[in-house]
Amino acid sequence: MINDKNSQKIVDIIQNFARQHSIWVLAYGTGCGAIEIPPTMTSRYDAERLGVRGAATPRQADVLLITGYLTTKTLKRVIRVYEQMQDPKYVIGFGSCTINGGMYWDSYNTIKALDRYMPVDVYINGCMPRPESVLSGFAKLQELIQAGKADGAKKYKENLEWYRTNQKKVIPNWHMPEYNW
Amino acid sequence: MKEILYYTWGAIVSFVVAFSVGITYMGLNRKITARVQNRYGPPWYQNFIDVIKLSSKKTSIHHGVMQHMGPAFIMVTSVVSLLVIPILNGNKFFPNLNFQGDLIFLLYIMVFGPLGMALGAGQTGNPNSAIGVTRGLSQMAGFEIPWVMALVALMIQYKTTSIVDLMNVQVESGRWLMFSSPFAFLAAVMAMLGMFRYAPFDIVGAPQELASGPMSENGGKYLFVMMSAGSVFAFAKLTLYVDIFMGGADNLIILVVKTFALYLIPMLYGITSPRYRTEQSVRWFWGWPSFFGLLAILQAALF
Amino acid sequence: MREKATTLYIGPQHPGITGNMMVRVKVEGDTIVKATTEVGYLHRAFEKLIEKRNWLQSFTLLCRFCVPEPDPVEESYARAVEEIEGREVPERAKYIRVMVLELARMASYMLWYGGQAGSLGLYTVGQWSVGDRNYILDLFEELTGGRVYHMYIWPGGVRRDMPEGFEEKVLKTMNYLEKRLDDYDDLMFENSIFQKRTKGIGIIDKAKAIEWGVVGPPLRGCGIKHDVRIDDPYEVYDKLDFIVPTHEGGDIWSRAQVRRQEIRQSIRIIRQVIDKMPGGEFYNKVPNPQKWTLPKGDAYARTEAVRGEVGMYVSSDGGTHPRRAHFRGAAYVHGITLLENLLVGENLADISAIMNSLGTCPPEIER
Amino acid sequence: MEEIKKAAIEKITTHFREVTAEQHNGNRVDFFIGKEEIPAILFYLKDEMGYNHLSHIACVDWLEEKEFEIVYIVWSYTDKIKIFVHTRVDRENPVMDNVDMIWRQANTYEREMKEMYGIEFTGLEAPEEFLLEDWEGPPPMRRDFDTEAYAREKYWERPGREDARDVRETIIERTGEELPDFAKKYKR
Repeated sequence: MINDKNSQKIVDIIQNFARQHSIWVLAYGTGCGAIEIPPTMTSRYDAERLGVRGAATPRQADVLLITGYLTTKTLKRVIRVYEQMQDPKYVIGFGSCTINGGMYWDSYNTIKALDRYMPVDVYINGCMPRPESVLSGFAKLQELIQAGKADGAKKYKENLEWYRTNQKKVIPNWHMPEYNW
Repeated sequence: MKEILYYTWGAIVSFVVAFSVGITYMGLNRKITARVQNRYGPPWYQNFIDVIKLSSKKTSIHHGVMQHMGPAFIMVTSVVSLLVIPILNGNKFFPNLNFQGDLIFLLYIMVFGPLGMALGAGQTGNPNSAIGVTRGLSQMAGFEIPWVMALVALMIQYKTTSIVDLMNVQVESGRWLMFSSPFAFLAAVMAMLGMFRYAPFDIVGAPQELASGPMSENGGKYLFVMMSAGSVFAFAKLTLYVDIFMGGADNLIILVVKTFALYLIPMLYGITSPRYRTEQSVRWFWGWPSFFGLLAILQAALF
Repeated sequence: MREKATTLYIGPQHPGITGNMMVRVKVEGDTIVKATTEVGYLHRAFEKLIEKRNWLQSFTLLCRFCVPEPDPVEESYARAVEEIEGREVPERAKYIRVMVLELARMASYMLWYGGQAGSLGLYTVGQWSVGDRNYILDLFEELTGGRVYHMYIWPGGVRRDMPEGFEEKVLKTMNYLEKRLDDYDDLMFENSIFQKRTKGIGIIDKAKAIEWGVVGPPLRGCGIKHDVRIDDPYEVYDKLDFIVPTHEGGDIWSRAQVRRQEIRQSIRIIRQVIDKMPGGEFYNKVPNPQKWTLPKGDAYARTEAVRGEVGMYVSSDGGTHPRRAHFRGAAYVHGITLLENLLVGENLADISAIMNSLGTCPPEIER
Repeated sequence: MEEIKKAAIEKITTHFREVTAEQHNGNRVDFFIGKEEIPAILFYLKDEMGYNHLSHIACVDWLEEKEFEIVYIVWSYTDKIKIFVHTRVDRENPVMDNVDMIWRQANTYEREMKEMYGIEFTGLEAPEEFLLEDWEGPPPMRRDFDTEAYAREKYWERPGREDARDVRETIIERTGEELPDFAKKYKR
């Protein structure tokens, strides 16, 4: 009965609802965007209304919020953190500098487009994005989860070769465990 | 045969009740905390959603057998202690496994979970987990002393080691034990602050110090089991307090009211307190709470 | 018998760290025996990029140097440029600059309240103060157009005049915040657990403090009264009446006390500034920025930020672009050599509290 | 103020021979000295004259003159004077004396200069890497290092920002709106 198609559908609906309304964000301020996270979490904006909550370790988190530019040194850690997270997991690119480099377009130490190195589900533009835009980014992510379209992790697994090639191009000294889940 | 079925049914029902009430309390905690902090806060059923989500997460970490056993130990502890604790007066709807000496049994079984967790956390290899477990065990050494003293005082005073007997004493005399042995109640409530691990005693999983302590490597389904076990255990502990000190409850509504009133103590204290360091916490428990425990024993022995 | 030492990595992904950096600590039991800071996770090569921008374009980069309080960096750079060129700043602009700097100081202290209380597990104060900080950010938004990054102070004055009725709004916010500060005190400074956790922890040696390069609230927390605003007065600070608070002890508690009194002094300064605000021009216009050249020379301008002295060394070769702009943040000293010194012998549980009390801000170390 | 500045200049010029002094407006005095004398003058400033706060150490690359300029800025809390000590190092073979025994925090500045400019400090005890990790190019803050070319070669860039247009023009093109009058003034 549990393998029946219809009951699987019901399970999917319940699970998607739960995933949609319980978003645990990894507490990792990778860039200057981290300064707008406290206002987003506190009164006036209060993201906890939407079920958004901080998680202390990658094992417990659902969303990796890349708050701004990534230097190559951080990129290595971010990839490691992302691979430690458990499915289903999502990535939100936060700020213009994750989209096209922003004002760091000619910097020798920051990557210019996040989605070459990691699968991004939602981008929030602006430098820096206001808490309202952060909330709308979360709302967009919820929409995508509900529609079952937030499949960044699946994309990452399918195109692991491609992502690895790109990552290894900017990280010269690559010694990381294999990604196998 | 019929009796066994009856007991099984009772066990399942009490588990479901404990689970939902416990999770609701956690949700209310978040809501009330948010209101104190000038926020709107999540809905009260937020923790149900969290639990469902955690159970739906895939888990593909493997650190060894003991890591799987850790959450299981906690769950076993919660369920067993729930089964031993009578939920309502007179065992009308929730027949539980009460026997003479169950207070002593409870004292031991309540330590079993953290020990199991220690084994599990040790195997994950995360230094934060190891440190968190050490802290948890030291803190337990702190609050176990006033807690045991309070219980021993009751055992001496009423010459029984059965919870049901203690409940009957209160029903017959019409006087709650929190009034007839106030020092035992004080010591026990202060020990309860430590058992709930809210601030200022949230040193085990202090995020700023240890990420999340013993749970660092446990996400998804492990965390689901731990959260459920935690909420069941919270309800079991509150029920135990209500049973021993507040005259038990005749029906579920009274039980919920009484347990929630008790639950407000650690919660509100937690919202307005920073966190102790480990040795400060242990010293706190060996201070006033143990003193009250001693007074309770004296009271029981002398009067 | 010595216990076996374990190495712990606090960061870069760790809720207790103040930003994206790492402290590698060696612990025996709960006591730290060695601490090493590792930075570089936020290195964006700002100073290289500024060499490629012209004098005005650099301001978009400058405010990203230290995110919690960007204005002192702009102020330092603007004053260094003015010193090289010899450009006069109108009196009104000076007063507006002081107001902006003090508002920024307040906003940053509100964030510090959150960090310091949060590092000890008292989240309620953090939630209150970070929520109330939005009122200051609203003022910034009306004045400059940006919540966090302002790019408001620039060479020759400020970018815009104050909008109509802005003074009243500032005063209203100040009155509100003054009331709220008492609430924070009740919950934070009156709390016995908070006192137990902060007194006698992370002590800076008073005799060594100046030599180690300690500046700002940590220095004043040792009982040494040094503040760039009175030692080396800039803008109109010499015309204003305010106290530089100090506190004996050199531990987290005294640093917190200094900050607690300083935020009240900021309110006092803002009230005076609004009271004395002169009329007239707010901007001494610079020529076409694409062709604007500065004479050959160099300058070093210092500003008192919440973390201490921040300075900017600017060197010009007579062209349209800076030859070199080198930033000195307080965390450059506090976050590396001082922190490594302070952590030795402390409890593992206090790392986060000590870092917050020093105001360690990794982006200003790495730039 | 002027007297203190004069006294400081006199003290330094009598004590050190190969030094030129320069007075500036405000509370600033500049000294230019050979690189061998740097530890001596800094020791003297700190121990004899009370300039015990090391405010800053900056490095400027004068590519055309084939030299690095290193500026030490010290501040005295009693005199309230900032003293700039300038020195020049050969760009081809940059070797400097380590001064972190005078001020411990100089260690950090020297680590950064070593990494960013490739200046060797004799006897500097510090980890190899400071800000960069596994860096393969030349020291990045040198002026002959072209960051734009390096970035274009190493990182993939999203197409669409080559022409560096005003964002309003893009919006107008997309939606067909009119550019408002006040905006036309600032049109590129």
